[in-house]
Amino acid sequence: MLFLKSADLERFLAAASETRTVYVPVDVEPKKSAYRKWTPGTAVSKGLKTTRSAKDFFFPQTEDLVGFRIENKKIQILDPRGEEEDFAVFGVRACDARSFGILDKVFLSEPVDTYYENRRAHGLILTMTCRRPAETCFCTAFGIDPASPGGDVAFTETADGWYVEAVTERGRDFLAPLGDLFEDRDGSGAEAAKEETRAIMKRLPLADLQTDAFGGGKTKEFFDRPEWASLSEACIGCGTCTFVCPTCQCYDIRDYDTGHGVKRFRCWDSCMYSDFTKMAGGNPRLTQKERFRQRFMHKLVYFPENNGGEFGCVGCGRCLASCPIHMNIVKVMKTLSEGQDES
Amino acid sequence: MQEMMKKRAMELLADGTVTRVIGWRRGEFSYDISPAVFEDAAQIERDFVWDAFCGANVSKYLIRESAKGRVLAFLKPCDAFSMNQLLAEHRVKRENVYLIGIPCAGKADIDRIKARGIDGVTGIEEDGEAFVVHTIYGDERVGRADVLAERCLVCKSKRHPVYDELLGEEGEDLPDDARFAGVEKLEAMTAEERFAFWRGELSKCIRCNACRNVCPACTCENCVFDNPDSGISQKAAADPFEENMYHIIRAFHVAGRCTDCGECSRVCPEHIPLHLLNRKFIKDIDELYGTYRAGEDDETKNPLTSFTEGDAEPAVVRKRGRA
Amino acid sequence: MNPETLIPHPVVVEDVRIDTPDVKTFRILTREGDKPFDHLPGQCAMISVPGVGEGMFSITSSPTNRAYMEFSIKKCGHLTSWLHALEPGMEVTVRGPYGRPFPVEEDLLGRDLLFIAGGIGLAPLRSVINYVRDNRERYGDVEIIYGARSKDDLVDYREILEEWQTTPGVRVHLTIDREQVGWDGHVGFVPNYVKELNPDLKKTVLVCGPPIMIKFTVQGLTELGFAPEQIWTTMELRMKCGVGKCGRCNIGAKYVCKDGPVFRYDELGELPDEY
Amino acid sequence: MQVNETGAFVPTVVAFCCNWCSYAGADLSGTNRLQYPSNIKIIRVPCSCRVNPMFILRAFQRGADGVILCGCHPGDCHYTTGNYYTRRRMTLLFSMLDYLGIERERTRVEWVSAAEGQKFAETMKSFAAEIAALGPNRRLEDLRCRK
Repeated sequence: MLFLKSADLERFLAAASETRTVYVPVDVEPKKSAYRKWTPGTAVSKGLKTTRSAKDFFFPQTEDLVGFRIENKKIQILDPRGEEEDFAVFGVRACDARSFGILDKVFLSEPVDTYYENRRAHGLILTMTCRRPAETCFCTAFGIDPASPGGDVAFTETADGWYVEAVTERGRDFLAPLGDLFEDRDGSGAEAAKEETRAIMKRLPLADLQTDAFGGGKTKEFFDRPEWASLSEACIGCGTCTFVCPTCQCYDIRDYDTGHGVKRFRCWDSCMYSDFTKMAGGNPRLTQKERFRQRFMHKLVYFPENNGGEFGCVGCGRCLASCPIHMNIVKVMKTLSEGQDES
Repeated sequence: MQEMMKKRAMELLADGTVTRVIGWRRGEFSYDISPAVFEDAAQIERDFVWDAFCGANVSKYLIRESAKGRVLAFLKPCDAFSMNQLLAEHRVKRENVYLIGIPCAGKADIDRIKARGIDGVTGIEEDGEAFVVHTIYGDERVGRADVLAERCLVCKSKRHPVYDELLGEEGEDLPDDARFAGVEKLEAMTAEERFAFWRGELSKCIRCNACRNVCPACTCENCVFDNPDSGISQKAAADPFEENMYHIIRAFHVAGRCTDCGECSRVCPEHIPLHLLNRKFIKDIDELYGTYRAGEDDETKNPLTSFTEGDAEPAVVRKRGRA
Repeated sequence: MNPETLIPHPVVVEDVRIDTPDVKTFRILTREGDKPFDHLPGQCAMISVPGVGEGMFSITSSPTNRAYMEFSIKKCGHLTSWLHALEPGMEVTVRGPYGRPFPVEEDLLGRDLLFIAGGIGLAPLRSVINYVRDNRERYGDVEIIYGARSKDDLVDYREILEEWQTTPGVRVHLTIDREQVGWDGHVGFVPNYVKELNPDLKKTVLVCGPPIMIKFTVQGLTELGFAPEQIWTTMELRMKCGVGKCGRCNIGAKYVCKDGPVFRYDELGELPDEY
Repeated sequence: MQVNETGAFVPTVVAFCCNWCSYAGADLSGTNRLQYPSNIKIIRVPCSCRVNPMFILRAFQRGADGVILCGCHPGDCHYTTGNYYTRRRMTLLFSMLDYLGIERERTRVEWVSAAEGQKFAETMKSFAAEIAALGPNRRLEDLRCRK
């Protein structure tokens, strides 16, 4: 099995950077990381998760969709896109890796979103196992194994380096020319590290979180539950949970008049915002309760209904860590399934 | 203190003084506490919590809750300043709220605990001047002062400017010098350094609007940034200019009304030190127009809606500090 | 059409017809003078004024009209105010068609049809009505009940009088909310008028109008004995992408832009009550 | 960015002028055939107090290199006290811009009465020259608006 020694990480990233831009998690504050372009000397974060998810790489917070120039009352349409370049994202955890599959179900279903598709086609995902999961982690509830993170190439972390396995054809093609960076080791070390991760997952406080109560076809069961009122009462209607979420993909399309043309861009939007569904004629979701309910119903009921039972959550725990009032999908799931037992 | 608060809340519910109680509800890992509205004694008995992690300022919820009938709120000193400002602005009817002032020894910031490399938290206990953090990787002990929120380290006052009754001892105003140290440090920099500092900070903004939505001074029914007719409605910072615009205007719109409760910095998922913008306005107002403390009382006029004939000219900015 | 669903096409506003004080009908052509694209009755398209915004509108012309495309638009917000300022010869952009149409070649085929419209709600139904008129032999009896606030608010009034009422097998019942000088027709709200007319229970119903009107009309129809499976309606919600991705028009597991806007009433019953 | 025939930078300067004084002052300087730079774009406002901080920022967003606000002398406001509020607001705004590291020379407030055509022309000349020396606005520009 291929093994990359800790000391050789810099060499590996340098080699990978020769063919593409490589993004790595970097500590921007103690224990707070964000993806940055790797350049020689960039220290890769040892933290568990970036504050923002990795969805930005394929679905950036803002992107220009189309440009307009108006001359002599004629509208000229401009496609702002240039050639997409190859890139790789290093250190993606299992939860984020799964989120790409969820985003694919939205953006790659007909009609295909070509903006997203282009980036997906050019992005190589280098995943990494989790050695030190946090209390906010609950990916296992969604059938994710943080010890087999998927992506194109999977890195299994150990004390002195990483076991490296190609997961996809693309991953194999990427690793093929980099052979001399790796040692050959037998895979028992990898298996031990994976078991260690799985053992920790079982000890986490959210290890027993159950999803059985939820899923497609349960709209009627949950929509009118009285618990929504108390769950949403403290919600301040910000978009933090949505924007740090790896699977939230709602967007807005807006026009910006630059004075010499118009840029139409799309940007992340949040169903938690009061103006999300506001129309000239009124707003069908008048209070935060309805908006709050929409977000969780979508993840736990509507999305699985349309996607063969797959939930719209990967248990990364970012919303647990970031919510200003500490309300989150775990509390929603627990409250709703508890209430169900009583009834 | 928690037991005293629960007892008082239940008494006031029972004797009909109030119909609801605003407090804090326990969470999953002892630090993830949510503000909550309690309607009966059983809920209070089961879920009401008051400890070092009840950081959320509950005063803004009173705009909504007080409209539904009389409600009890427990206020930390900084919450009481926010509350008083809301009362002064007639956003909350005084007769619809019953306010109990509670002492505060400063709130812990879970991110500062985590920044020390502590993860897998399953519970936290207070032990004198320290916290014992239980984690799945073992127990850790951290000093209280090392993990207090920034705003608590420079606490402006332990006094409640408004209350119906107090639990515990009333505190006093604290010296302000440390509070403005961060602003002074920036003022001492060159313009280039300041520009680089703020670009670095503001470029982290994800425009989640948490700072605005949590702010007890941001109470407009329709914010300029949400109003398509304002000409500056933005949903995402599509350009660095918009990051500047949003944060300058957000701070400006609460200038003279901001009580420096620090909620904006607390909720920022990117840890942008937003209080440094608000405190700059507070410091400028103090220096130029005389010391003013929003939320102190409801008689002193807001410095931005008053003036004196001898006010400084805007050119004063050109003469100060480093360019 | 360009496969890029989010990139629109410039089109020329060929004609602007003032229908009512707040409704104008816009005739759209490509620069080459063609109809921009084919559609089915009930489908929608995104129209935009660059720099102002984009909005979803029902295509009100019939697919059988090969010459041009028409949209009847009520002035009620930011974008529609801009659209109302358009003059012939100016350009806007369009993309589409979007959504599920009325099942004119399936469920509606050979049926007796009852159209019920209120105000601007006639816009999506007009497309079906004209489609049915142009394929008269393939459908049964056609009855149209249309109401508006006043005589001046009846959209397509001339077309109704001159073309619809003169088509064999088509009956039109007009009503206005309040008495008005110069109006000797029926006065009263649409839901009540429907009950008065007591339509044949064999008919398939297509209803569109303000939400409150739809609600009471369907209530009335149910009282008369119509089953939800006989009733079709079309919805409107805020939309941005038009292709079921932006999440805005999500109700339950459905996206109005993709799974609607046309729904059979029993399907709506399955959705949470958010409309 | 605009340059003149010699290749020198010509700044875009926006001047918000109060209808009752500075705008009339600009008129007076015109009728007196006093010259002031043509790259000053005057926006007439009913009172200097009408200008809120967003106006200043939006001017920069849309390509201004400098923004000057002209109103009646304190005490002479047509609406009695409008300019007193302006004075406080702009002082705090300019201080904040400076705090963010944006060149403090790019913003200015001047009180110019309807009788001060000369002062208007002089103020505009000196401000335009100051901005020209400072160079293009790069710290508070919207890159999307750059041509």
